Amino acid sequence: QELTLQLKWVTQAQFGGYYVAKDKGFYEEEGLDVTIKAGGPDIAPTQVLAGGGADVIVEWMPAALAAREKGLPLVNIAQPFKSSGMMLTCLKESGITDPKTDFAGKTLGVWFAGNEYPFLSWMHTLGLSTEGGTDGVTVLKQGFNVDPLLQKQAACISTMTYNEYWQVIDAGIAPEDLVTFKYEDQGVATLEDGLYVLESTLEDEAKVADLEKFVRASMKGWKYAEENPEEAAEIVLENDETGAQTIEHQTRMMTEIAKLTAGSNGALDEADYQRTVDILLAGGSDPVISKEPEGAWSHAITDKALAE
Amino acid sequence: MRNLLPILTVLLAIVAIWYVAAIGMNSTWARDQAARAETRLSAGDLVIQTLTLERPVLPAPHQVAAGLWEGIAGQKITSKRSLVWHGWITLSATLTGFAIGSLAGILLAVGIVHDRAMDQSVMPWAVASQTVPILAIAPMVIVVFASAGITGLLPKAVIAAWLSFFPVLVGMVKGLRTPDRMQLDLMRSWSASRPQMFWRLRLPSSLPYLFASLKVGIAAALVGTIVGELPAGASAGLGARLLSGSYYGQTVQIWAALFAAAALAAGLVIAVGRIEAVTLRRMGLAR
Amino acid sequence: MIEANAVSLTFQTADGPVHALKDVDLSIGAGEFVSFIGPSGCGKTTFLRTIAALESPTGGALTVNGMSPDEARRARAYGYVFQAPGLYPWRTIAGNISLPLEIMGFGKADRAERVRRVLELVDLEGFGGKFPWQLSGGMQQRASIARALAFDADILLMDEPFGALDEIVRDRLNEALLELWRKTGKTIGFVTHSIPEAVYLSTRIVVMSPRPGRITRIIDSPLPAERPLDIRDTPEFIALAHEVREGLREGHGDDI
Amino acid sequence: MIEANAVSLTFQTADGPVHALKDVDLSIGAGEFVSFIGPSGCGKTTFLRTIAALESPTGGALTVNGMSPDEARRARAYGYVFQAPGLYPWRTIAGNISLPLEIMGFGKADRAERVRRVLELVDLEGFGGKFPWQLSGGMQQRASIARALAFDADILLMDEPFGALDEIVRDRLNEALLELWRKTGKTIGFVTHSIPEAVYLSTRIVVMSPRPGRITRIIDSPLPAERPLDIRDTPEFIALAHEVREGLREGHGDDI
Amino acid sequence: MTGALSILAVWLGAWGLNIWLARFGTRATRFLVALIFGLTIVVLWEMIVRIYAIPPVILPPPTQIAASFAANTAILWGDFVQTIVKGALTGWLLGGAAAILTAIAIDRSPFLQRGLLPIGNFVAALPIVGIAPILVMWFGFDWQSKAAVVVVMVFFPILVNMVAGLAATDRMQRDLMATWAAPYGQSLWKLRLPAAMPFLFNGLKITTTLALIGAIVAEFFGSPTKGMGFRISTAVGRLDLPLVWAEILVAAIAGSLFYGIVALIEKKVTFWHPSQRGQRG
Ligand SMILES: Nc1ncnc2c1ncn2[C@@H]1O[C@H](COP(=O)(O)OP(=O)(O)OP(=O)(O)O)[C@@H](O)[C@H]1O
Ligand SMILES: Nc1ncnc2c1ncn2[C@@H]1O[C@H](COP(=O)(O)OP(=O)(O)OP(=O)(O)O)[C@@H](O)[C@H]1O
Ligand SMILES: Cc1ncc(C[n+]2csc(CCO)c2C)c(N)n1
Ligand SMILES: [Mg+2]
Ligand SMILES: [Mg+2]
Repeated sequence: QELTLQLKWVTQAQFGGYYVAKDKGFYEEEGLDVTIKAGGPDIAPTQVLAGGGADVIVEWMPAALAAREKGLPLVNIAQPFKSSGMMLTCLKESGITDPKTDFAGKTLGVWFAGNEYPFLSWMHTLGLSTEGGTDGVTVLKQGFNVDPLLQKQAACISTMTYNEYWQVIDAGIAPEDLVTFKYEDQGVATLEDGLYVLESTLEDEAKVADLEKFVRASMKGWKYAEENPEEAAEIVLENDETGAQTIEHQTRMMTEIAKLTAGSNGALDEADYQRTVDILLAGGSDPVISKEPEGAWSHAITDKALAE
Repeated sequence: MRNLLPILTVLLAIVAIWYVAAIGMNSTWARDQAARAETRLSAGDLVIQTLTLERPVLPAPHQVAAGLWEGIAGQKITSKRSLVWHGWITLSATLTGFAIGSLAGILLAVGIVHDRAMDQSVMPWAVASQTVPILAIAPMVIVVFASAGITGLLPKAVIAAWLSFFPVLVGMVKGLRTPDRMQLDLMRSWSASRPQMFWRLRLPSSLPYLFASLKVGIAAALVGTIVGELPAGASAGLGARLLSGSYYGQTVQIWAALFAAAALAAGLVIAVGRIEAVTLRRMGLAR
Repeated sequence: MIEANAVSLTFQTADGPVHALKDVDLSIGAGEFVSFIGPSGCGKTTFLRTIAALESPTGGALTVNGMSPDEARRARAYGYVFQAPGLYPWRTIAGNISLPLEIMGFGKADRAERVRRVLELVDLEGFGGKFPWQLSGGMQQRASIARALAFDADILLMDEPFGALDEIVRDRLNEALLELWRKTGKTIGFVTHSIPEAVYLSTRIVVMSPRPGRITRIIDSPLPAERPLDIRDTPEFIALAHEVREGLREGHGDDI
Repeated sequence: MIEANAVSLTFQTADGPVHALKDVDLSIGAGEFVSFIGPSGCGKTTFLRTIAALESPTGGALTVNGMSPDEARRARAYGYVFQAPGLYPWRTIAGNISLPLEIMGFGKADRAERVRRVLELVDLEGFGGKFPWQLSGGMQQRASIARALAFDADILLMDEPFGALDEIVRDRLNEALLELWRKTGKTIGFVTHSIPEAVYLSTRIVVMSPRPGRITRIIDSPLPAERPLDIRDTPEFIALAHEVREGLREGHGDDI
Repeated sequence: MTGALSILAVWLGAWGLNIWLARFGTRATRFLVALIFGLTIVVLWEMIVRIYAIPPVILPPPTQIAASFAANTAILWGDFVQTIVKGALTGWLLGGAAAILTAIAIDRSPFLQRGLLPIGNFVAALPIVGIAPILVMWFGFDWQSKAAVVVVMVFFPILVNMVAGLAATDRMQRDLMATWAAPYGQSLWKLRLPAAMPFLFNGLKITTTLALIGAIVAEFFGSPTKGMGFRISTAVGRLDLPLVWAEILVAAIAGSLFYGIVALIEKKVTFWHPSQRGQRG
């Protein structure tokens, strides 16, 4: 059976579980032929899914719920990532110590293309406008790298615990010179890297059966990756076509990722879901979603996949 | 040959300016690092540091040269770290796109010079078509193709084709219209048919124009391919190389990919030039 | 046989109508050599083009060999020679000459034979393999005449064929053309700006005048068919040239 | 006064050296009208350009008004008229004529006055405000002559100025030029391809021949200064033309 | 089936109408023919999207795009100012001015020309988009970096054209200047510059689209929260495809206008050039 998975970003240890499952033959054991499509900076997985270019996508829940409200009926079928890896990383010299008081008037780097929702929700809870000015923050569409921080074009930039943060460190800035604010710690963490399909897919029994096998094999891959970060990193490296990744960086990323996947067996935790929804709904005048979504997740797949 | 000395002089000047700029642009970073480490830098140390940074704002020429050498000769050409391999991926998409684009341009041009309705309808919109920021919607093009199950080379090639068809169209229309009234009248006085006029007069007279625009078109196709490779960050090709270099802050890698792309562009233009020279000489058009 | 009855041609231009030809009556018999002379813009070219069916008259009647000009064109009755040689630079001289033959569907062997023959006729043996730009202007012009001769049209129309050449070369080509005309007996319509050229070549000289383009004088030449170049220093010749100049001057307004 | 002693000029080209001029001896007195005639490539243009310091001779000595040609150029001793009018299309006729005056630093009022005067001289009053492309070829050529006259250089060099015009227009301009020369007493060097034109205009005719470019004959004209157009039908004129033609033919090889 | 037939019918009908109209060849019918062609494409687009139920996240129908355009004029205007006025236009003007001055500066030195022009041609053929990330790193996020990208993109094409233009005077025109013993400044100002104008405008016209492309693509590598490139990528992320297409429409209109205005100025400045005179008559 053929199945296509669209990733959210370029080939890296963030998606280690899937690459391990493919490389170790876990998918094959289930009788699946899985194609993994790498993503990229301006590729919206939701659009790929809607267009029929993939059967399953890896997406962050805010983007998925926003798309759902736009009329694209996405359903979360599994949630391998338990916690969020998002944070804002600031230069100590910018003088920021407390988000509640110090962000005003500062320039912050943010990822867009569907990744801006958690940030916007956070700023809303802080009561900060994102339109600039002295009592708001100036937002930069952050490009592909951490240069804005290094060039001091922004006081803080978005980073992931497992990736960009380490690039800042690698660039020669000592951890002591940095201040970080994890979304988890700020109480604005939203679910990342879940598996989503279209509602219609779940009505097709054959597809559902395939998805069960897929989720089962993927989780096996994730757990294997958690335990063998070095091997997983090597597998990722082999699958990277650009040849730009380094084993050190990927191994470290795998180790960090393992911390985020640790608490999940693959099934979506309803409480996490509700927390994400609440944060997103709290958006005030321009909320990410305007009403409580319905049917945005299903345990149908994980219940069967993780049964034994 | 007599251009060699001036070119070398200018190149030398550029390299010199480049070194000075590299020192200037990288010095802030070097000083900051020193300040963080609470050391002071002597002028000599500063120069050495600025020219050997891991992540320079502007890499020094020798760093780029080393990066290029490493990418070209330091790897097996089948390696994913080899610029030759990435260059090949880009080249194949460029050539495919160029073939599609120039064919489309030529066919449209033929239609336009032979059919008035087509001339009046298509030409104004052909100009407008080039103002569509295809480069900004390249990601969507990739996605739309993916939704039709087409991935890999073709979507990039389509973007390349979009950019290269226009110069070819314009050049070819101009070329097919170069025969002057006298030449057309001669044909008419022999009661030549339309196809005869096309094959024996319009087509041969258009060739010099065609080649001139093919040179522009192939450079445009390369730009299109590279841009098509940017959003699909994980795929291969020089554009992906540029992007991943940017993503990981590896300026040397960006510059190496850029120079590889430049060399590719020059190579392609020169190749078209060679074909032009041979063809025109065969036809007796080159003197 | 060309028969023009009150032929008129008006171009509709952005600045209003231009009367390029008005009520032109002329009949040219088979084997005649008729020159057209007149100031710029008097319609010489237009008249030649009308005969060759490259323009259609807007009034009057025109027949060529008893047919309409367009039928005559399709029957390949004309060879047309322009002021510039107009050879295709991507074809050799032989290739250029054989081009109309290819278009008209002559067989390969026949083509080669004809090319050989007309090259000889214009004194260009051995140059068939050269490209046009390897030849001097005079040689190019001869090649272009050869091309018009190759398919043996009855009528040869020449629009200032020697206008761009220098006097000496022109003298030689005039001699050669006269010789050719005598040998082949073709009907020739010839446009020129040069009085001596018109007088030297023609059996009849048509003087035209502009705005609107019309014929002001038709002068029959009493000169013998055999004309050495020196004939131009004879009193008959000078008298004839004088008459043509008179004709020109009377048709010419005061504007230059 | 132009004095050429064994002037030679060799161009170094990709195909080897071209001897455009070889041992040219000539002396032109003030107020003379000298025509240069000869087949294409014989060095007429090159000689005129050498006088005007647009080329430097590779051998021999050349003086103009006792100076080197380059000094004479900087002293603005020449007006130069080319075969094509060479008017700047982005300037009106008046603007074109006043261009050399601006460059030479004439005052504004003086410029306007001179422009008016030369426009009248060449019969173009009222056309000062037009752009060159709005005028006929003959008018353009007259404007270009006016431009060369405007700054009153002693020497007027003209390189086939009427080559592109039709015969009637040419006749008129020839008359006008002769008139102008008599009125102003300038020294004129004039290149032409036309034998009658050379004979009609000149006090002296220099016949040249190519490969290498040299003077083969210098013919003094016995014609009076006052020359109606009809003079061309007189026996003296015809004899002179004949002599020029002879001169041309003897210098001309057998190639066309 | 009927869908396909109706699409075909609309197309054939419009084409037939155009063939008939094209025969008149007047100004009005020319315009009409182009208009009908454009309208037909729009109508066919709408029909295809509706008949084949193409998901709007892949290709929205023109009606939705128009609605989005009307609803978002404020955003579109802001993006237009940011990207096109501040980024593209500034960069184009700066790059053009620099190129013209450089061309004049090297005009007197054949040595420099011979050295610089091959390199210029080489750089002009370079995929300049590749330097966008670098320039964004150097010049920051706002429009300045976009303008810088545009400067680099337009510089060489204009330079190459301008140098060719300065050399475009024919020998006779230069010789005339020499016979009048004109100093360099005069022959530059009164002969070479006017004669170079058609070439210069050729370069300026080519680079109008380049300027737009450069400004938009540079936003891809970082921008403030406005601008056309920014909006397009964010709106794709939000699956707001009608807005994406509205931005594309703005870009196309702006590009055509930009080109049109330059062409108009060209017509005014080079009124004397045969190509312009032909269009007048
Ligand atoms: N296609 C055309 N459209 C409009 N007017 C034309 C066209 N062809 C010629 N004319 C005009 O018709 C008139 C006669 O032109 P024609 O070319 O026949 O003159 P001509 O005697 O050959 O002149 P020349 O000696 O300059 O070749 C001129 O006024 C010319 O401008
Ligand atoms: N700049 C140059 N470089 C090389 N050869 C030249 C140059 N200018 C002229 N010649 C050659 O010098 C010779 C004389 O040329 P010139 O132009 O003086 O002849 P001309 O008598 O004016 O001919 P025409 O009647 O065709 O104008 C020719 O063989 C020509 O090819
Ligand atoms: C331009 C751009 N930058 C960042 C992201 C966001 N993103 C998605 S997955 C992931 C993890 C990276 O290690 C990140 C940062 C994006 N979509 N586009
Ligand atoms: Mg004519
Ligand atoms: Mg000459």
